[in-house]
Amino acid sequence: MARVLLFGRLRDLAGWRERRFTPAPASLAALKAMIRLQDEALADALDGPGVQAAVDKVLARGDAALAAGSEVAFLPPMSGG
Amino acid sequence: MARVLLFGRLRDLAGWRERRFTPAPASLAALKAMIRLQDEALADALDGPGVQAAVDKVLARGDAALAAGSEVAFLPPMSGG
Amino acid sequence: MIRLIGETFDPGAALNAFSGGRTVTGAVASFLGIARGEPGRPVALELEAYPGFTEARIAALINTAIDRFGLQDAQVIHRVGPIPPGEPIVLVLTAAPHRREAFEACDFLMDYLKSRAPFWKKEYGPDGERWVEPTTRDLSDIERWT
Amino acid sequence: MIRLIGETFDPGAALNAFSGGRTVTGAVASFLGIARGEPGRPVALELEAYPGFTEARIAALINTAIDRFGLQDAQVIHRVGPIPPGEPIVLVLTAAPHRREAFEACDFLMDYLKSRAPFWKKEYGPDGERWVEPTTRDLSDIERWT
Repeated sequence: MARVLLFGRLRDLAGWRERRFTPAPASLAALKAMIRLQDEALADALDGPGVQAAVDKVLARGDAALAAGSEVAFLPPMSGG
Repeated sequence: MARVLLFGRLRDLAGWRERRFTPAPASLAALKAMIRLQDEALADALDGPGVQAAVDKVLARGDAALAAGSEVAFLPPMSGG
Repeated sequence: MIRLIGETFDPGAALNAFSGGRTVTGAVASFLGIARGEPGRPVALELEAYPGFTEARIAALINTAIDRFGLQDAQVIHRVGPIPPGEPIVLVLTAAPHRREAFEACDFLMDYLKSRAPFWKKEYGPDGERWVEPTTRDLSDIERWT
Repeated sequence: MIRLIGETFDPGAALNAFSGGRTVTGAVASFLGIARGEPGRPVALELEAYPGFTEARIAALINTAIDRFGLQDAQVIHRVGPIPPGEPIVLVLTAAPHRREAFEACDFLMDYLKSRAPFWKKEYGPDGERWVEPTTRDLSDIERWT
Protein backbone atom coordinates (compact mmCIF):
# COMPACT_ATOMS: atom_id res chain seq x y z
CA MET A 1 0.00 0.00 0.00
CA ALA A 2 1.19 3.55 -0.77
CA ARG A 3 -0.58 6.58 0.63
CA VAL A 4 -0.82 9.39 -1.92
CA LEU A 5 -1.45 13.06 -1.04
CA LEU A 6 -2.33 15.76 -3.55
CA PHE A 7 -1.96 19.50 -2.98
CA GLY A 8 -3.13 22.70 -4.61
CA ARG A 9 -4.43 22.51 -8.16
CA LEU A 10 -3.62 18.78 -8.39
CA ARG A 11 -6.21 18.09 -5.69
CA ASP A 12 -8.83 20.19 -7.48
CA LEU A 13 -8.06 18.38 -10.75
CA ALA A 14 -8.27 14.88 -9.25
CA GLY A 15 -11.20 15.57 -6.95
CA TRP A 16 -9.49 13.90 -3.98
CA ARG A 17 -6.92 14.83 -1.38
CA GLU A 18 -5.67 11.45 -0.14
CA ARG A 19 -5.95 7.91 -1.52
CA ARG A 20 -4.39 4.49 -0.88
CA PHE A 21 -2.92 2.49 -3.74
CA THR A 22 -2.62 -1.34 -3.34
CA PRO A 23 -0.63 -3.40 -3.90
CA ALA A 24 2.33 -1.16 -2.97
CA PRO A 25 4.07 0.13 -6.10
CA ALA A 26 7.83 -0.48 -6.00
CA SER A 27 8.82 2.96 -7.23
CA LEU A 28 7.52 6.43 -7.89
CA ALA A 29 7.46 5.59 -11.61
CA ALA A 30 5.34 2.50 -10.90
CA LEU A 31 2.95 4.54 -8.77
CA LYS A 32 2.56 7.09 -11.57
CA ALA A 33 1.79 4.25 -13.99
CA MET A 34 -0.94 3.00 -11.61
CA ILE A 35 -2.37 6.53 -11.43
CA ARG A 36 -2.33 6.80 -15.23
CA LEU A 37 -4.51 3.69 -15.50
CA GLN A 38 -7.19 5.45 -13.42
CA ASP A 39 -6.90 9.11 -14.38
CA GLU A 40 -4.91 10.15 -17.43
CA ALA A 41 -5.44 13.90 -16.90
CA LEU A 42 -4.04 13.67 -13.37
CA ALA A 43 -1.07 11.58 -14.55
CA ASP A 44 -0.30 14.19 -17.21
CA ALA A 45 -0.49 16.94 -14.58
CA LEU A 46 1.90 15.02 -12.27
CA ASP A 47 4.46 15.07 -15.09
CA GLY A 48 3.76 18.76 -15.79
CA PRO A 49 6.20 21.67 -15.24
CA GLY A 50 7.22 22.40 -11.70
CA VAL A 51 5.50 19.44 -10.04
CA GLN A 52 7.69 17.80 -7.39
CA ALA A 53 7.20 14.62 -5.41
CA ALA A 54 8.04 13.98 -1.76
CA VAL A 55 8.40 10.45 -0.40
CA ASP A 56 7.94 10.21 3.37
CA LYS A 57 8.26 14.01 3.55
CA VAL A 58 11.58 14.16 1.63
CA LEU A 59 11.78 15.51 -1.93
CA ALA A 60 12.36 12.59 -4.31
CA ARG A 61 13.36 12.04 -7.92
CA GLY A 62 11.22 10.22 -10.49
CA ASP A 63 12.96 6.87 -10.07
CA ALA A 64 12.80 6.82 -6.26
CA ALA A 65 11.99 3.46 -4.67
CA LEU A 66 8.94 3.16 -2.44
CA ALA A 67 8.62 1.05 0.71
CA ALA A 68 5.37 -0.56 1.77
CA GLY A 69 3.33 2.13 3.51
CA SER A 70 5.27 5.03 1.97
CA GLU A 71 3.58 8.43 1.95
CA VAL A 72 3.91 10.07 -1.45
CA ALA A 73 2.96 13.72 -1.89
CA PHE A 74 2.68 15.45 -5.25
CA LEU A 75 3.51 19.13 -4.96
CA PRO A 76 2.59 21.66 -7.65
CA PRO A 77 4.59 24.92 -7.86
CA MET A 78 4.76 26.42 -4.38
CA SER A 79 3.88 29.94 -3.35
CA GLY A 80 3.68 31.18 0.21
CA GLY A 81 3.92 34.62 1.76
CA MET B 1 22.51 90.13 16.25
CA ALA B 2 22.92 86.54 15.00
CA ARG B 3 21.90 83.57 17.10
CA VAL B 4 24.38 80.70 16.79
CA LEU B 5 23.59 77.08 17.67
CA LEU B 6 26.19 74.33 17.98
CA PHE B 7 25.47 70.61 17.80
CA GLY B 8 27.26 67.38 18.63
CA ARG B 9 31.02 67.50 19.05
CA LEU B 10 31.12 71.24 18.16
CA ARG B 11 29.12 71.99 21.29
CA ASP B 12 31.45 69.90 23.47
CA LEU B 13 34.45 71.62 21.91
CA ALA B 14 33.13 75.16 22.41
CA GLY B 15 31.56 74.54 25.81
CA TRP B 16 28.33 76.27 24.79
CA ARG B 17 25.18 75.37 22.93
CA GLU B 18 23.76 78.75 21.95
CA ARG B 19 25.23 82.26 21.85
CA ARG B 20 24.33 85.66 20.40
CA PHE B 21 26.82 87.59 18.27
CA THR B 22 26.41 91.39 18.02
CA PRO B 23 26.53 93.44 15.91
CA ALA B 24 24.89 91.19 13.32
CA PRO B 25 27.49 89.82 10.90
CA ALA B 26 26.52 90.36 7.24
CA SER B 27 27.43 86.87 6.06
CA LEU B 28 28.29 83.41 7.23
CA ALA B 29 31.93 84.17 6.42
CA ALA B 30 31.81 87.31 8.58
CA LEU B 31 30.26 85.33 11.45
CA LYS B 32 33.03 82.73 11.21
CA ALA B 33 35.62 85.51 11.35
CA MET B 34 33.96 86.85 14.53
CA ILE B 35 34.07 83.36 16.02
CA ARG B 36 37.75 82.99 15.12
CA LEU B 37 38.60 86.12 17.12
CA GLN B 38 37.14 84.44 20.22
CA ASP B 39 37.95 80.76 19.77
CA GLU B 40 40.41 79.62 17.16
CA ALA B 41 39.93 75.88 17.84
CA LEU B 42 36.19 76.20 17.32
CA ALA B 43 36.68 78.21 14.12
CA ASP B 44 39.02 75.52 12.78
CA ALA B 45 36.43 72.87 13.63
CA LEU B 46 33.69 74.81 11.82
CA ASP B 47 35.84 74.65 8.67
CA GLY B 48 36.58 70.95 9.24
CA PRO B 49 35.43 68.03 7.06
CA GLY B 50 31.72 67.37 6.89
CA VAL B 51 30.59 70.41 8.91
CA GLN B 52 27.53 72.09 7.36
CA ALA B 53 25.77 75.32 8.25
CA ALA B 54 22.04 76.03 8.29
CA VAL B 55 20.71 79.59 8.20
CA ASP B 56 17.18 79.90 9.53
CA LYS B 57 16.84 76.10 9.30
CA VAL B 58 17.91 75.87 5.65
CA LEU B 59 21.30 74.44 4.64
CA ALA B 60 23.55 77.30 3.45
CA ARG B 61 26.84 77.75 1.64
CA GLY B 62 29.88 79.52 3.08
CA ASP B 63 29.16 82.87 1.44
CA ALA B 64 25.47 83.01 2.48
CA ALA B 65 24.19 86.42 3.59
CA LEU B 66 22.74 86.79 7.08
CA ALA B 67 19.80 88.98 8.06
CA ALA B 68 19.55 90.66 11.46
CA GLY B 69 18.28 88.04 13.88
CA SER B 70 19.27 85.08 11.71
CA GLU B 71 19.60 81.71 13.39
CA VAL B 72 22.81 79.99 12.30
CA ALA B 73 23.35 76.34 13.18
CA PHE B 74 26.65 74.53 12.71
CA LEU B 75 26.09 70.85 12.05
CA PRO B 76 28.88 68.28 12.34
CA PRO B 77 28.54 64.99 10.40
CA MET B 78 25.10 63.57 11.08
CA SER B 79 24.25 60.11 12.24
CA GLY B 80 20.83 58.94 13.28
CA GLY B 81 19.20 55.53 13.48
CA MET C 1 11.37 29.38 14.78
CA ILE C 2 8.48 28.67 12.46
CA ARG C 3 4.84 28.81 13.46
CA LEU C 4 1.90 27.89 11.21
CA ILE C 5 -1.32 29.36 12.49
CA GLY C 6 -4.92 28.84 11.44
CA GLU C 7 -6.35 32.12 12.66
CA THR C 8 -5.40 35.78 12.70
CA PHE C 9 -2.43 36.83 14.82
CA ASP C 10 -1.03 40.02 16.34
CA PRO C 11 2.06 41.18 14.38
CA GLY C 12 2.90 43.90 16.91
CA ALA C 13 2.89 41.49 19.84
CA ALA C 14 5.13 39.16 17.83
CA LEU C 15 7.54 42.02 17.02
CA ASN C 16 7.70 43.05 20.67
CA ALA C 17 8.23 39.48 21.89
CA PHE C 18 10.98 38.99 19.30
CA SER C 19 12.80 42.29 19.83
CA GLY C 20 12.32 42.79 23.56
CA GLY C 21 15.18 42.36 26.01
CA ARG C 22 17.93 42.28 23.40
CA THR C 23 21.11 44.19 24.24
CA VAL C 24 23.49 42.77 21.64
CA THR C 25 21.08 43.06 18.72
CA GLY C 26 21.23 46.41 16.99
CA ALA C 27 18.83 45.61 14.19
CA VAL C 28 15.47 43.90 13.79
CA ALA C 29 13.99 43.83 10.28
CA SER C 30 10.51 42.60 9.65
CA PHE C 31 8.16 41.96 6.78
CA LEU C 32 4.42 41.70 7.15
CA GLY C 33 2.35 40.38 4.25
CA ILE C 34 -1.29 41.40 4.28
CA ALA C 35 -4.17 39.84 2.32
CA ARG C 36 -5.33 42.32 -0.28
CA GLY C 37 -8.92 42.22 -1.43
CA GLU C 38 -12.25 43.99 -1.42
CA PRO C 39 -13.29 44.86 2.13
CA GLY C 40 -16.37 42.88 3.12
CA ARG C 41 -15.58 39.78 1.10
CA PRO C 42 -15.31 36.83 3.48
CA VAL C 43 -12.12 35.36 2.01
CA ALA C 44 -9.28 36.97 0.06
CA LEU C 45 -7.18 33.85 -0.19
CA GLU C 46 -6.74 30.39 1.20
CA LEU C 47 -3.41 28.83 2.06
CA GLU C 48 -2.69 25.17 2.24
CA ALA C 49 0.40 23.61 3.81
CA TYR C 50 1.72 20.04 4.04
CA PRO C 51 1.81 19.55 7.82
CA GLY C 52 5.21 18.39 9.04
CA PHE C 53 6.89 18.87 5.67
CA THR C 54 6.17 22.62 5.47
CA GLU C 55 7.49 23.33 8.97
CA ALA C 56 10.61 21.21 8.35
CA ARG C 57 11.41 22.98 5.08
CA ILE C 58 10.97 26.44 6.61
CA ALA C 59 13.00 25.52 9.70
CA ALA C 60 15.83 24.46 7.35
CA LEU C 61 15.44 27.72 5.42
CA ILE C 62 15.66 29.75 8.65
CA ASN C 63 18.87 27.92 9.59
CA THR C 64 20.31 28.67 6.16
CA ALA C 65 19.50 32.37 6.64
CA ILE C 66 21.02 32.41 10.14
CA ASP C 67 24.28 30.92 8.82
CA ARG C 68 24.42 32.92 5.62
CA PHE C 69 23.75 36.34 7.17
CA GLY C 70 25.17 35.78 10.66
CA LEU C 71 21.81 36.38 12.30
CA GLN C 72 21.24 36.21 16.01
CA ASP C 73 17.68 35.00 15.51
CA ALA C 74 14.91 34.67 12.93
CA GLN C 75 11.24 33.84 13.07
CA VAL C 76 8.48 33.08 10.57
CA ILE C 77 4.78 33.16 11.42
CA HIS C 78 2.64 31.97 8.51
CA ARG C 79 -1.13 31.66 8.19
CA VAL C 80 -2.85 28.60 6.78
CA GLY C 81 -6.52 28.25 5.87
CA PRO C 82 -8.88 31.00 4.68
CA ILE C 83 -7.76 34.61 5.17
CA PRO C 84 -10.13 37.61 5.00
CA PRO C 85 -8.98 40.84 3.31
CA GLY C 86 -6.79 43.02 5.50
CA GLU C 87 -5.56 40.21 7.75
CA PRO C 88 -1.89 39.26 8.10
CA ILE C 89 -0.60 36.33 6.03
CA VAL C 90 3.02 36.17 7.01
CA LEU C 91 5.44 37.87 9.39
CA VAL C 92 9.19 37.41 9.01
CA LEU C 93 11.49 38.74 11.73
CA THR C 94 15.30 38.84 11.67
CA ALA C 95 17.76 40.02 14.32
CA ALA C 96 21.39 40.92 13.66
CA PRO C 97 24.09 43.16 15.09
CA HIS C 98 23.82 45.52 12.08
CA ARG C 99 21.05 46.58 9.73
CA ARG C 100 22.33 45.31 6.37
CA GLU C 101 22.36 41.66 7.46
CA ALA C 102 18.91 41.96 9.09
CA PHE C 103 17.41 43.53 5.93
CA GLU C 104 19.03 41.09 3.51
CA ALA C 105 18.06 38.04 5.52
CA CYS C 106 14.44 39.21 5.75
CA ASP C 107 14.37 39.84 2.00
CA PHE C 108 15.97 36.42 1.33
CA LEU C 109 13.46 34.62 3.56
CA MET C 110 10.50 36.29 1.84
CA ASP C 111 11.83 35.47 -1.63
CA TYR C 112 12.13 31.81 -0.63
CA LEU C 113 8.71 31.75 1.01
CA LYS C 114 7.18 33.17 -2.17
CA SER C 115 8.52 30.52 -4.52
CA ARG C 116 10.10 27.63 -2.62
CA ALA C 117 8.16 27.07 0.59
CA PRO C 118 5.50 24.31 0.55
CA PHE C 119 2.36 26.42 0.46
CA TRP C 120 -0.40 26.44 -2.12
CA LYS C 121 -2.44 29.57 -2.35
CA LYS C 122 -5.87 30.06 -3.85
CA GLU C 123 -6.99 33.62 -4.55
CA TYR C 124 -10.68 34.54 -4.41
CA GLY C 125 -11.20 37.50 -6.70
CA PRO C 126 -14.19 39.17 -8.35
CA ASP C 127 -13.77 36.73 -11.27
CA GLY C 128 -13.74 33.62 -9.10
CA GLU C 129 -10.93 31.56 -7.64
CA ARG C 130 -7.50 30.67 -9.00
CA TRP C 131 -4.35 28.93 -7.77
CA VAL C 132 -1.46 31.37 -7.46
CA GLU C 133 1.95 30.28 -8.74
CA PRO C 134 5.21 32.23 -8.40
CA THR C 135 5.26 35.23 -10.73
CA THR C 136 8.05 36.00 -13.19
CA ARG C 137 9.17 38.59 -10.70
CA ASP C 138 9.19 36.06 -7.84
CA LEU C 139 11.37 33.77 -9.95
CA SER C 140 13.82 36.54 -10.86
CA ASP C 141 13.88 37.74 -7.23
CA ILE C 142 15.01 34.37 -5.97
CA GLU C 143 17.78 34.20 -8.60
CA ARG C 144 19.49 37.04 -6.73
CA TRP C 145 20.50 34.66 -3.94
CA THR C 146 22.11 31.86 -5.96
CA MET D 1 4.87 60.94 9.15
CA ILE D 2 7.82 61.65 11.41
CA ARG D 3 7.70 61.57 15.18
CA LEU D 4 10.58 62.51 17.51
CA ILE D 5 10.07 61.12 20.96
CA GLY D 6 11.94 61.67 24.22
CA GLU D 7 11.03 58.44 25.94
CA THR D 8 10.71 54.77 25.11
CA PHE D 9 7.93 53.71 22.74
CA ASP D 10 6.08 50.53 21.79
CA PRO D 11 7.24 49.30 18.34
CA GLY D 12 4.56 46.61 18.16
CA ALA D 13 1.74 49.07 18.81
CA ALA D 14 3.20 51.33 16.11
CA LEU D 15 3.40 48.42 13.64
CA ASN D 16 -0.20 47.46 14.35
CA ALA D 17 -1.48 51.03 14.04
CA PHE D 18 0.41 51.45 10.76
CA SER D 19 -0.59 48.12 9.18
CA GLY D 20 -4.10 47.69 10.52
CA GLY D 21 -7.14 48.14 8.30
CA ARG D 22 -5.22 48.11 5.02
CA THR D 23 -6.82 46.14 2.17
CA VAL D 24 -4.83 47.48 -0.80
CA THR D 25 -1.44 47.18 0.88
CA GLY D 26 0.17 43.80 0.40
CA ALA D 27 3.47 44.59 2.06
CA VAL D 28 4.66 46.35 5.21
CA ALA D 29 8.40 46.35 5.83
CA SER D 30 9.86 47.63 9.06
CA PHE D 31 13.19 48.26 10.65
CA LEU D 32 13.71 48.58 14.38
CA GLY D 33 17.04 49.86 15.68
CA ILE D 34 17.85 48.90 19.26
CA ALA D 35 20.44 50.47 21.57
CA ARG D 36 23.18 47.94 22.14
CA GLY D 37 25.13 48.06 25.36
CA GLU D 38 25.86 46.34 28.63
CA PRO D 39 22.65 45.57 30.50
CA GLY D 40 22.45 47.60 33.69
CA ARG D 41 24.28 50.64 32.38
CA PRO D 42 21.98 53.65 32.61
CA VAL D 43 22.66 55.04 29.13
CA ALA D 44 23.87 53.32 25.95
CA LEU D 45 23.69 56.43 23.82
CA GLU D 46 22.30 59.90 23.63
CA LEU D 47 20.72 61.43 20.57
CA GLU D 48 20.44 65.10 19.83
CA ALA D 49 18.20 66.64 17.17
CA TYR D 50 17.76 70.19 15.88
CA PRO D 51 14.07 70.77 16.65
CA GLY D 52 12.11 71.89 13.60
CA PHE D 53 14.99 71.32 11.19
CA THR D 54 15.28 67.58 11.92
CA GLU D 55 11.55 66.93 11.45
CA ALA D 56 11.45 68.97 8.24
CA ARG D 57 14.42 67.12 6.72
CA ILE D 58 12.98 63.71 7.60
CA ALA D 59 9.51 64.67 6.31
CA ALA D 60 11.15 65.63 2.99
CA LEU D 61 13.06 62.34 2.98
CA ILE D 62 9.84 60.38 3.56
CA ASN D 63 8.22 62.18 0.62
CA THR D 64 11.20 61.34 -1.56
CA ALA D 65 10.86 57.66 -0.60
CA ILE D 66 7.10 57.67 -1.24
CA ASP D 67 7.65 59.08 -4.75
CA ARG D 68 10.69 57.01 -5.61
CA PHE D 69 9.29 53.64 -4.53
CA GLY D 70 5.58 54.23 -5.11
CA LEU D 71 4.76 53.74 -1.44
CA GLN D 72 1.28 54.00 -0.02
CA ASP D 73 2.62 55.25 3.29
CA ALA D 74 5.77 55.57 5.38
CA GLN D 75 6.50 56.47 8.96
CA VAL D 76 9.59 57.20 11.05
CA ILE D 77 9.62 57.21 14.85
CA HIS D 78 12.96 58.36 16.24
CA ARG D 79 14.16 58.70 19.81
CA VAL D 80 15.98 61.75 21.10
CA GLY D 81 17.74 62.14 24.45
CA PRO D 82 19.39 59.41 26.53
CA ILE D 83 18.59 55.79 25.62
CA PRO D 84 19.25 52.85 27.95
CA PRO D 85 20.57 49.55 26.49
CA GLY D 86 17.89 47.37 24.91
CA GLU D 87 15.47 50.23 24.19
CA PRO D 88 14.29 51.13 20.68
CA ILE D 89 16.09 53.99 18.90
CA VAL D 90 14.27 54.13 15.59
CA LEU D 91 11.36 52.44 13.85
CA VAL D 92 10.87 52.83 10.09
CA LEU D 93 7.66 51.53 8.50
CA THR D 94 6.84 51.37 4.78
CA ALA D 95 3.66 50.20 3.04
CA ALA D 96 3.45 49.23 -0.64
CA PRO D 97 1.40 46.95 -2.87
CA HIS D 98 4.35 44.55 -3.25
CA ARG D 99 7.26 43.49 -1.10
CA ARG D 100 10.25 44.65 -3.15
CA GLU D 101 9.26 48.34 -2.99
CA ALA D 102 8.47 48.11 0.73
CA PHE D 103 11.85 46.52 1.49
CA GLU D 104 13.87 48.88 -0.69
CA ALA D 105 12.19 51.98 0.67
CA CYS D 106 12.79 50.88 4.26
CA ASP D 107 16.45 50.17 3.46
CA PHE D 108 16.76 53.56 1.69
CA LEU D 109 15.22 55.45 4.62
CA MET D 110 17.54 53.77 7.11
CA ASP D 111 20.63 54.51 5.00
CA TYR D 112 19.64 58.18 4.88
CA LEU D 113 18.84 58.32 8.58
CA LYS D 114 22.29 56.86 9.36
CA SER D 115 24.31 59.42 7.45
CA ARG D 116 22.14 62.34 6.32
CA ALA D 117 19.48 62.99 8.95
CA PRO D 118 20.17 65.78 11.45
CA PHE D 119 20.96 63.73 14.54
CA TRP D 120 24.12 63.68 16.61
CA LYS D 121 24.76 60.58 18.61
CA LYS D 122 27.01 60.09 21.60
CA GLU D 123 27.87 56.55 22.60
CA TYR D 124 28.59 55.67 26.22
CA GLY D 125 30.88 52.65 26.25
CA PRO D 126 33.16 51.00 28.79
CA ASP D 127 35.95 53.38 27.65
CA GLY D 128 33.91 56.53 28.06
CA GLU D 129 31.85 58.57 25.66
CA ARG D 130 32.40 59.38 22.00
CA TRP D 131 30.50 61.12 19.20
CA VAL D 132 29.48 58.66 16.50
CA GLU D 133 29.93 59.65 12.88
CA PRO D 134 28.82 57.68 9.82
CA THR D 135 31.02 54.62 9.30
CA THR D 136 32.76 53.77 6.03
CA ARG D 137 30.02 51.21 5.56
CA ASP D 138 27.27 53.80 6.14
CA LEU D 139 28.88 56.01 3.49
CA SER D 140 29.12 53.18 0.97
CA ASP D 141 25.56 52.06 1.77
CA ILE D 142 24.15 55.46 0.89
CA GLU D 143 26.07 55.50 -2.41
CA ARG D 144 23.79 52.68 -3.58
CA TRP D 145 20.89 55.12 -3.97
CA THR D 146 22.56 57.83 -6.05
